[in-house]
Amino acid sequence: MFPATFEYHRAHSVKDALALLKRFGQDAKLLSGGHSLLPMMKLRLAQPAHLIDIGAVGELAQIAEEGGKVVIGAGVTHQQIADSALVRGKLQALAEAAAQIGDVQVRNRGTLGGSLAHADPAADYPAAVLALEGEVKLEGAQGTRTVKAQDFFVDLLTTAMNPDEILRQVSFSPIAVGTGCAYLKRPQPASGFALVGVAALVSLGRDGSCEKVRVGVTGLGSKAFRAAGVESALAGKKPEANAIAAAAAHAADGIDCLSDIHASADFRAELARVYTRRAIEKALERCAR
Amino acid sequence: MAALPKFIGQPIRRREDPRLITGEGTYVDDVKLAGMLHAALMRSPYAHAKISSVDLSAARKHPGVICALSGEDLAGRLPSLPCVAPAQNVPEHPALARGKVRYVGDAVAIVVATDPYTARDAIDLITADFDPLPAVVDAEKALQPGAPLIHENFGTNLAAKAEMTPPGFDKAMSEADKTLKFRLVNQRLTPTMMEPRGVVAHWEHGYKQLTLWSSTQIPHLLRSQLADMLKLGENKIRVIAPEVGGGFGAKLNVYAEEALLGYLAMELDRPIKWIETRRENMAATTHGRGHVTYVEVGFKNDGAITAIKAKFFCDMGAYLQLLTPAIPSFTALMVPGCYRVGALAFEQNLIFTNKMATDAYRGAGRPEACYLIERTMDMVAAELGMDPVQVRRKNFIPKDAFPFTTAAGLQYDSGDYEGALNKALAMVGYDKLRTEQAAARQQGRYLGIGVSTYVEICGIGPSALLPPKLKGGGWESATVRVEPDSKVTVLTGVSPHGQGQETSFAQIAADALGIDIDDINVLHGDTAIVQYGIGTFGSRATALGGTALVMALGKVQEKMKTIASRLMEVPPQQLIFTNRTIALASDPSKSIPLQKVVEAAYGYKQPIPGVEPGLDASAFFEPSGCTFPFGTHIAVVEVDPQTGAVKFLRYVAVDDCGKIINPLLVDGQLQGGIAQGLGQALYEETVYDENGQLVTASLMDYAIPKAQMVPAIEMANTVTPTNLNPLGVKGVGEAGTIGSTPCVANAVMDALKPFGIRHIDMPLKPEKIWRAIQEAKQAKKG
Amino acid sequence: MQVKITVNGQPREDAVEPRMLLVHYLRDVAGLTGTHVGCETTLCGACTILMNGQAVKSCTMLAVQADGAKLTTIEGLAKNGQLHPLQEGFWEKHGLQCGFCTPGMIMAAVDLLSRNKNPSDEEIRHALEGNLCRCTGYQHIVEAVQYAAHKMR
Amino acid sequence: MKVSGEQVLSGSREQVWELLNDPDRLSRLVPGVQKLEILGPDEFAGTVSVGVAAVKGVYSGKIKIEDKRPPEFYKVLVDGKGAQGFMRGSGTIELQAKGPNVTLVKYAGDVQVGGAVMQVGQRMLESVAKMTFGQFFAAADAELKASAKGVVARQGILINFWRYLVRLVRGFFARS
Repeated sequence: MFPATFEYHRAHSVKDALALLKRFGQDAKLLSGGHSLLPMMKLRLAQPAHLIDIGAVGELAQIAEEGGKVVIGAGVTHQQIADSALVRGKLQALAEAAAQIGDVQVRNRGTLGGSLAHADPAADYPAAVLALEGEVKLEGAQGTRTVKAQDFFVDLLTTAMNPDEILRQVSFSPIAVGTGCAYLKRPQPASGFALVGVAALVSLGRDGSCEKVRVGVTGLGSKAFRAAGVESALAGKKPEANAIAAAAAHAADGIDCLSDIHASADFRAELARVYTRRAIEKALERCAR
Repeated sequence: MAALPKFIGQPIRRREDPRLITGEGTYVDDVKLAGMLHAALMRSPYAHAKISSVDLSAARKHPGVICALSGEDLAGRLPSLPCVAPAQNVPEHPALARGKVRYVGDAVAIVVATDPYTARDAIDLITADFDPLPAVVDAEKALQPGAPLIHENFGTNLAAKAEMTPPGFDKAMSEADKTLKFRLVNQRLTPTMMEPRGVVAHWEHGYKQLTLWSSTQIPHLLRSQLADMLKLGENKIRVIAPEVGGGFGAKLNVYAEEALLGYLAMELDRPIKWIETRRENMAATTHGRGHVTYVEVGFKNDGAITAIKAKFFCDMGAYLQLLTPAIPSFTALMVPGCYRVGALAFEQNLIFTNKMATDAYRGAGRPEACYLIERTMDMVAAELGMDPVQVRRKNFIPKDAFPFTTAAGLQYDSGDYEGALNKALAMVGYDKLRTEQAAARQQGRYLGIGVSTYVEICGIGPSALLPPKLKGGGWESATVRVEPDSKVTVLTGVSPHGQGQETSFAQIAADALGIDIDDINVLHGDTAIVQYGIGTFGSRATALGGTALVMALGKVQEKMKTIASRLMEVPPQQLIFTNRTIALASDPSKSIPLQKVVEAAYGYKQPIPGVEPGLDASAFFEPSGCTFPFGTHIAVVEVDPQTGAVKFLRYVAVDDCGKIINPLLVDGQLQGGIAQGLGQALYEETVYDENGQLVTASLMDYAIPKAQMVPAIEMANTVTPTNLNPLGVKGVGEAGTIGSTPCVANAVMDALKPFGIRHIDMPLKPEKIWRAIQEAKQAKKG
Repeated sequence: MQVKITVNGQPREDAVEPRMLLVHYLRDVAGLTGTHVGCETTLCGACTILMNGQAVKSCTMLAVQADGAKLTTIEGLAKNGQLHPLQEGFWEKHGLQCGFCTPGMIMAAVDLLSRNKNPSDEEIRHALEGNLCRCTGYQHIVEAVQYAAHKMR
Repeated sequence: MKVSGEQVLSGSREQVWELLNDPDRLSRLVPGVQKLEILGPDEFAGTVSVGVAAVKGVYSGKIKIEDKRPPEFYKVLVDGKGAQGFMRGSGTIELQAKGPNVTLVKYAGDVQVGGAVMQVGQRMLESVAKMTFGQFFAAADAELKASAKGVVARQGILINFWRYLVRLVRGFFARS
């Protein structure tokens, strides 16, 4: 309940923050909403020597449409995403994931960038960001680069970010006509984290078959992932119950599933299959042409 | 002035609330004293280990640290923590571990510093070396030969054993047409009151008096035990239970920190505060339940139970806290439930394990019994292909059989079990529901209807039933003081922490004295203000404390009538209290204002010669027996067979707690109790791994129900008064918890009936349900 | 480090250690003990306050993160001696027993009613998922929030 | 906590055995080793920083190797503690030659973890263990390959050793 001591630095711009990161290197952690980092600091599991507070960096806190893309700043809170008409209209699964994170107090403080950079294996966002094929823009001393969602999540609490980089924003192509998406989750009853969370995106072709299928799964393995087996099994098929179920059966293929007192590995895998099916069905319901 | 209403029976909003809804209540952590220091404890990360060394030097050198002590430093200076309940093997229980640690969370060292951050920093500077020993986690395995011993001096992990096989038992069992044997697990639970424990200790050197604020349910009993431990007169310790943020039995105890802070405040001559963190609360505040029971039940083909045999393995944890070994005895006594069970035999093994001690937790032994008998009823029904409701009706103790002595030897005061059942069945529309259930099953939907008809024991007395070492019996106390301005102060020996006696007791006093509820102030929880009392636990406060209040009010009334009769020149027995007056019963217009009587009593106007001045009275109520509230709960659930998830469709509760002082408070107690009970059925379980590591060590992993996990409860009452107290009240604090757990478990099992599933142990987590369904499907195929 | 924080309408300026949690600042520096600490893992909600009008858990913020913010705690909810409708609702409907979770519960409900004037029972239960209560079983809390919602419409 | 797995390394069984018995090289390859002292034959004292991202703890303790059967088997006993908890347990390493320059390493361990890490991090412990093994074997494989080419793989010669490792780890935990 009482964090260890640290030095506190307030950044007023991304440039500021990058300079501080450069100065303190591995000893520093970025603090945005603080809802991933502070809980660990209170338990003294994390004891960074320096905290760089980017909570007041306004340039990170925007949701905008730019060049046909929806661009969400790293500092945008979960609640802002859940409430945003733009996100709800064009990236429904992301809004649904945001709305199911923690509780309203957490959503009011926690940020998209903080959650993604933390890469908790049971976080909600990654599933949606994967299914919606978000692109993560990172800025470092060397300049900026863009990483595709499927390359961003590397392992447990590990992303493709370098220690001297800041997550600036995530951009998405808005879902097209004839496309539906959804995020469904089975929460762990105590923590509210996802035992399993599945985001699905389906586009129906003119012939009524599944033209494009994207499935992101969280909570199952040590990182969120795209369920490629599901995607390829359903792509090109008519969205009939049997085909969906057969495709969803691949949701946990090749995954070394997490196991804890709340759900063993094989139950998690089963939940992933069931929720994948249900998420696809929900996405299909929303495929208005 | 307008006529005053009667208050008893009315849903009066609570008089405690204005301070609590504005943030002005004072909990222990809100107590601030000049020069106050802060304590933190270093706790064992091992379940079982020898302590090789504890090096406090770095902690002591840390700026801001005032003192740091280990168990060895306290040897001979602070005696063992008390267990007042009898057991064959009561271990030494030092406030800080000496020689060995015996559970994860066992306190190893204490640090006192100028602020809590520094105290916490210093904990990280302590170097302790442990030599780990194999841990005993499973109570049944703890009795096997060769199991590691937790207290070597006993040569066994058995704390106590109790057996009872009455003559004629075997005959009763042999008369059964059928028998069933099964094993039930009543899992260990973490009470999880929202306010963790906390203590502030203040030694007033000049007065040689210790004041101790503690988040406790038993200020007086705590004072008595601390006086022993700290070698102070009971008149030199003042224990204050300020606002207490929930207890549920886990604050019915005497904890190491209370003794440690009292001791250190005296040693250091500085006030000290210690506030438990949530992780400490999960690890080092008593747990509840933790029984494994082997049940054998014999029954006739018509469902009549001829005999029940129950063999218990009760997990005590590593030490015996205040009442640890007493809790299972309530289970044994309540096994027959509301049924005419032909004969009952039991064996109880109370067993040490390398875990936190268990002790009272909402229901304290009775939920275990109720779960046992109510699951048994459903097992019998399933075996016979009968409706569970019919099996219950077959065995009920009939309404006209009270007082009734059960197979366990308890005398039940009153009851109408069929009445509550019928009301609940009508509310839920039972027959129609069964039809809907059958239709749903046709569509592959798994609806379950669960019934429990519970009875419990409250207001536990007479005093002979309680252990003498407790230094308090089964009675309760009250003082009524009519102040010179006619305002009334009530001092109660109970120690409410959410139950609302500041309101319900004011209702009782207002009606008795014919005054307004706002003219009454109910005080409690301060041993320097209130006469000795026992406290709030076991659903006893209103049945016992309320009765003591009625008695004290009676004494005050007598005196006031005496004075009034002299002033009015009428016989005292013709007088009544009404509308702030004392009036002639036959003609209330002939009256004297209460204030006139008070003035006379205090002698500042019209003193009455021969009447002792003053206007207060105390009373202690010793009950002649216990009360037995009861009811019927019905849950309707739907199980998702694909994921094992359980969804509530309905929850109906019909409860009978005797007469009701304040229906708002009764509903609140029941709703909260039901939520806790369904928490046990579906979500809660204290998990230690095979090495004795506490896995449910924070609210991240221990799931207490959240708002959306609890259904809206449809409530109703029946009223069957008790004649054991003048109020006719029975008690309601634990009823909801006791009734709801088996009700929900029975509902889930009923939903799973088409799969041929008879029983799954709690908590009924989705995975367990899903797995049972998979196994049942496999078995069918195989 | 120096922080300027407006608490219940009163601007304050205090020197705090960077590691001081906002809840400790409120309780120990500002002396407002109505905001409680019930857990360590951002789950119980007893420490909920409003920051710039939104419910936040003050145990999971550093005081320095609130620099420049406007905070409302339970002590600041009643105006001119007049209870907030939610406070009234909790009182009328017996929405509290031990009272420990109540300040946080009320503050979370303030956030809900600021977003949703006409919540269903289900929406209320969902909105309070970040606030644990062990006493009431939540039913009276739901009724309390409905009482306030009705009164505020 | 039980951990087990197997891993193919690019080296002969003898080379792998040698590597897995070389404290100098191990202290370089095991992630987070800050200090490794030789206390005696097959007995070491060390300080290791274990963790992922911001969650890190420094543990000091002893490592003992037993039941050695070169070049195919040994048992390792670990007993370490730090401010956030302790780790205690044992594991076995088994080597099987799968080709002239291919060795299969089978490992299995049963580790007891206690303290704060256990209390709040239990859901991630197994993954952390797997990751740590993954990182170690990635580094070991790089070392074996490099020594075959006659160069020493050290953190310094890689611009971003971390990212290199990560890529390798991903290879091991490849998800189709």
